[in-house]
Amino acid sequence: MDSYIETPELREQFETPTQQKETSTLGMWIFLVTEIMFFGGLFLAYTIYRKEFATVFGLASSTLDAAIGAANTAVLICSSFTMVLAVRAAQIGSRKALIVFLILTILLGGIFLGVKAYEWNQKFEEHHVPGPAFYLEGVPPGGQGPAQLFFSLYFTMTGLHALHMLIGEGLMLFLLWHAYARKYTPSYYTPVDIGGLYWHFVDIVWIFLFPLLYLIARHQH
Amino acid sequence: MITEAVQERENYLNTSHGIKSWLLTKDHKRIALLYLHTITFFFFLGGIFATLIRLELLTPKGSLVSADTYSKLFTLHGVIMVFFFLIPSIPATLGNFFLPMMIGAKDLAFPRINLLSWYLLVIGGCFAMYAMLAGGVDTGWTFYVPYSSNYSNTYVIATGLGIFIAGFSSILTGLNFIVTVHRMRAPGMTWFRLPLFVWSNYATALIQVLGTPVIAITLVLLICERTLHIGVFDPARGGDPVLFQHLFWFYSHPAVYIMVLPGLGVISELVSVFAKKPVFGYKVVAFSSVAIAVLGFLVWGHHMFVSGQSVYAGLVFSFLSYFVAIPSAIKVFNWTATLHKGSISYATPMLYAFGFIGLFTVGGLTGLFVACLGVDVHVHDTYFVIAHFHYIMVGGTIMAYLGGLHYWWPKMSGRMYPEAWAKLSALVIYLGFNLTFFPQFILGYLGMPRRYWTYPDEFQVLHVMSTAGASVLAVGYLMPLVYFMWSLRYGRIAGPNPWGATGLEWQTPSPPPAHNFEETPVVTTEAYDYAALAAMEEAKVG
Amino acid sequence: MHEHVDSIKTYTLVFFSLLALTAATTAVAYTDLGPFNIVMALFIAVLKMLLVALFFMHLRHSTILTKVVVGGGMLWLAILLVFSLADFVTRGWLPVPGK
Amino acid sequence: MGSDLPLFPVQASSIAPSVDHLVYFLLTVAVFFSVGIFFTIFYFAVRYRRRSESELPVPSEGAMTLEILWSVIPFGLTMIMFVWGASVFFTISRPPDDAQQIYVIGKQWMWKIQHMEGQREINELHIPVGQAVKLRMTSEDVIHDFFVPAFRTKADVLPGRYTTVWFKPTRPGKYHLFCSQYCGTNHYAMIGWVYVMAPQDYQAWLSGGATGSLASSGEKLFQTFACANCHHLSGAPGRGPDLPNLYGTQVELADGGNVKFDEDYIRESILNPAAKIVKGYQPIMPTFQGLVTEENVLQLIEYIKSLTPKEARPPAGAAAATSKRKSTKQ
Repeated sequence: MDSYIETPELREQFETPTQQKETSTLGMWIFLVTEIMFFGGLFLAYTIYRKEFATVFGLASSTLDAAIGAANTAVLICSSFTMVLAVRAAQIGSRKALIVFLILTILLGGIFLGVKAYEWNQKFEEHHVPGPAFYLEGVPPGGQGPAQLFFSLYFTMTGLHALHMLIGEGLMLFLLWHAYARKYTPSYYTPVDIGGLYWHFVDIVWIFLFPLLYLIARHQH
Repeated sequence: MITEAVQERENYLNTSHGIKSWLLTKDHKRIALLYLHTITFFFFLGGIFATLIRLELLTPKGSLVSADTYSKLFTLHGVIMVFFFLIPSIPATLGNFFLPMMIGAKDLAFPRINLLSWYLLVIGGCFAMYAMLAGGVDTGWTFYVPYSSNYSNTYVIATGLGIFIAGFSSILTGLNFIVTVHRMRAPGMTWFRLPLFVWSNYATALIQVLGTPVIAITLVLLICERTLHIGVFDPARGGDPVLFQHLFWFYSHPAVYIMVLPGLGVISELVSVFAKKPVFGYKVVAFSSVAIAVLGFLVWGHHMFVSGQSVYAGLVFSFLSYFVAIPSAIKVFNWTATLHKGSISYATPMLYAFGFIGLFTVGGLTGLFVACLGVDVHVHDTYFVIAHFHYIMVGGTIMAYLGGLHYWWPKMSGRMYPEAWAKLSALVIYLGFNLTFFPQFILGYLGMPRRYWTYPDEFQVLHVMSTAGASVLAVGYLMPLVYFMWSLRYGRIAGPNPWGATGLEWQTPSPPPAHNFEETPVVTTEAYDYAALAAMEEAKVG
Repeated sequence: MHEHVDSIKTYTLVFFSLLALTAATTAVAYTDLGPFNIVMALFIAVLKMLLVALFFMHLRHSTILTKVVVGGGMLWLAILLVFSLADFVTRGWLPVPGK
Repeated sequence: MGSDLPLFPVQASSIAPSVDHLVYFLLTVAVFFSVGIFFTIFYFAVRYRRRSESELPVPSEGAMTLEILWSVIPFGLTMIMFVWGASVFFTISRPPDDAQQIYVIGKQWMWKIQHMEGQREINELHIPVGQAVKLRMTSEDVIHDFFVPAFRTKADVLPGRYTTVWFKPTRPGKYHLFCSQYCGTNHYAMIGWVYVMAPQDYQAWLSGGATGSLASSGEKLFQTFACANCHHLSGAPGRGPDLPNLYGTQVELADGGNVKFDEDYIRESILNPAAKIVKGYQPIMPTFQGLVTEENVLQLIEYIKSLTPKEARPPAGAAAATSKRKSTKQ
């Protein structure tokens, strides 16, 4: 037990802080792999139906607002940027910068979710939500079925992404609270680090969703 | 006197008391026991369903329960046994208890997540139980669309949610194991000194982490389809029901290896200890576990040879399925070779190991039939398939689980089980199992389809044999329940190493102290080095 | 602890590259490249993913084990997609419905 | 009880013996290995039983040659199984050219069978011995599976798609027909009989009770739905493609691709017309989903097929070759 370094953050199953940090980071990366597979099921469904109903998917995709989509992508990239700066602030022990960047990240995430909510609301008003009332202008009557498939995938994919964003916002608030309570030091900021990993991963999912959902056939319609 | 001495020494069981000390414990050993209680409950629950199914099938015309009830019985039997017993069975109990000890760690890497996984299993189980009590679910454990999405009027959503939540339990256990094996090994515990049980649990964990998320998203889609009618699998809107089967089997085929791989690890331990020899071809056996885990992901389409999947995809999946046969065969050959010139004890765990090898061999060899395209077209969805996977899951996994439970019982409880009763029950289980399931191979080849409430008269003799076997099997399974409980109070005190085994878990008192080891062990020998163990014992005596 | 601290300059550079690539992917989508529209869209998305993963998620300073974990995840995603598509793409090769 | 104890199903189709031969081979391998392993374990367990607690066996060195040997030999055997199984599978999957077509519709919980000549049956299928038969099957609701153990073949019956199963009965008799994909509460009741009849009996059976062939019913529907308003059958240009002489050909699509004008494509075009638009036409056709039953679709398909004389249809194999190479002609 002599080698046991007593620091408040070291949990009893670990021998050293380095071991603890590496373990937590590895755990987070493995968790992200499970997230890849989770979204993977949706990407598979998307690939198969897009291949099968290429024309209708193109038409349906072009009814989304590409400008809003691109702008929202930029918002999310900004939030990733502030997140990485927050991690950096934690690394060098600047509590004030950490708090500022976490707040910025939360705000940017909020903007993204707000825009998403606005888009969803628009879809409801335009009857682009799969169901008996569904009708997509510009798609021939016989193509309404596959057009619904597109919007089913759109809502499921963006919905699950938004859910991950919400969880991310919760994580950020938690980090903010702990940062405010001076829990993080340059020798212990693992939660900020792995929170950042999660946030960036959610960003990456959107990086794929944006072209796959918004930009299928812009050159044609 | 001795009893008091054992009870006085501090161990993980008496270090703290009260229900709270159990429900909030972060000790992997206590969590393992929580799991043990939970899955024992689910095992007997699933067993009751199985008994009712077999009783119903005693006569060709349904007479015991209605057709509707029968459909719910086999669905719940499958759901409970697969998701709430077999998948957590060995990893969450024996793995949870012994994996950290075997690598010389104080605990798993994430003890709180470990506790969380138990709660998730219980919550998932509650959803499944709610579905059961509210009216049941009748889709079959496979939940094929569009029946499950648009036609069934039963509690599909509650059951789906239950499995979804239990899935997270499985993912988190797997994640915990992987990280633990990578980061928490004791000094000197190199990869090739790991006991084979650790290797097989590591391979299992890989599958849990990579496969389970896909069943999660599949169930999300199914639930969305039922509640919001999104139509992803709805043919009327261009959706493809076969896509559901791809997603389902991408997880559910590897899930078979989640169930059986830990069992293969247990058998490697048992064969070595009770032959007092290192496992023949240690590295080959270790790698074969990982090979099974990886190859297991490339073969799911062999569940879909007649589903409307393209014949060319069928070709690829059949071809790759045969690759899984090789690492499985290697294991059986290596265990057999381990026995050669060994010092073979007939203790109960070894009887289970013998039983396992025999039944797993039959299960594996009949797997060649169902992997064979031309034959599978005929036997697909018949009792042949039922018999085949029960040989793997019951004859394999449950045999290994019981063998492992007997083997490690002295370590977990500090006391021995009654040997004579245990031998008797092992024999009863073995005979009962074969009588139950062997006739089903013949039934299946004759053409008896799965999930039939009634059947043509000519199949009755075989069904009666199967039901008779099931009653023997039920008695066999009840016996350990009784004598294990009995042994907790009246069993002989075990001592730290009753079997003369080499693993680190045997070098600490039984039951182990809260932090497993008095001091972090340093490993200097290979796994299964019985000579070194003998030398060490001698040194202690001298 | 020997943590590698990247400079703000590096992060800023990556940030602006990501914004530029977002603009690029949008612009390219409006140009008719035939079958290469999807190729370009995915290529740019992968590029952006690599930037985020390597720099923002510090993958380039990570252990080999972490890289193997990430690679394994991508490989398994590929297995899911490729083997499922093996069915959907080859349907109809044999001129018998349902085979 | 009145039941005996059968151990092996009857062989009643041309495929059955080849499946059974394959099974004999697999059984031989399985018995050889399981008996071998049982015996070896039993022998070792007795021969090397523990005689004293203190004995310490010498660890055996791993033997790589042995490992390789017992990997390679089983692998070789499994490859024989794979190749043999695959060849049987292709025979099961590919109906011969002279196979007579019959339509099957599965629904909860019955089999509806329609012969080309117009006969309809429920839960019964009458076929002549010695004549290859291919079933074109679809489902009105959930997934079913058409399984005749005596013929050693089965195939899932899916909603929204056609699947095929074929067999050539070799023995007159009455055989079980099972649904072998779980389809709901009365799944067990979705059973019936296949009657394999001598040719003259079959002819006698055919001559009774038909209400007009499938194609003629389809023609009536074609008129009812006024399909000819757009699909002129005269060769004059219309808003929809001219249907005569199209069946079995490759059709060029508006989005640049190709599709074979077959039963599946006709079906899709009736129910989901915008999915694949023929080049040169607008996607203006409304969907007939909900207006036509699965039977109606079959009748329409048979009518549209009848517009292309048998001689004018490209042979199945040739069409496959072109479809694989995408568009070499046209």
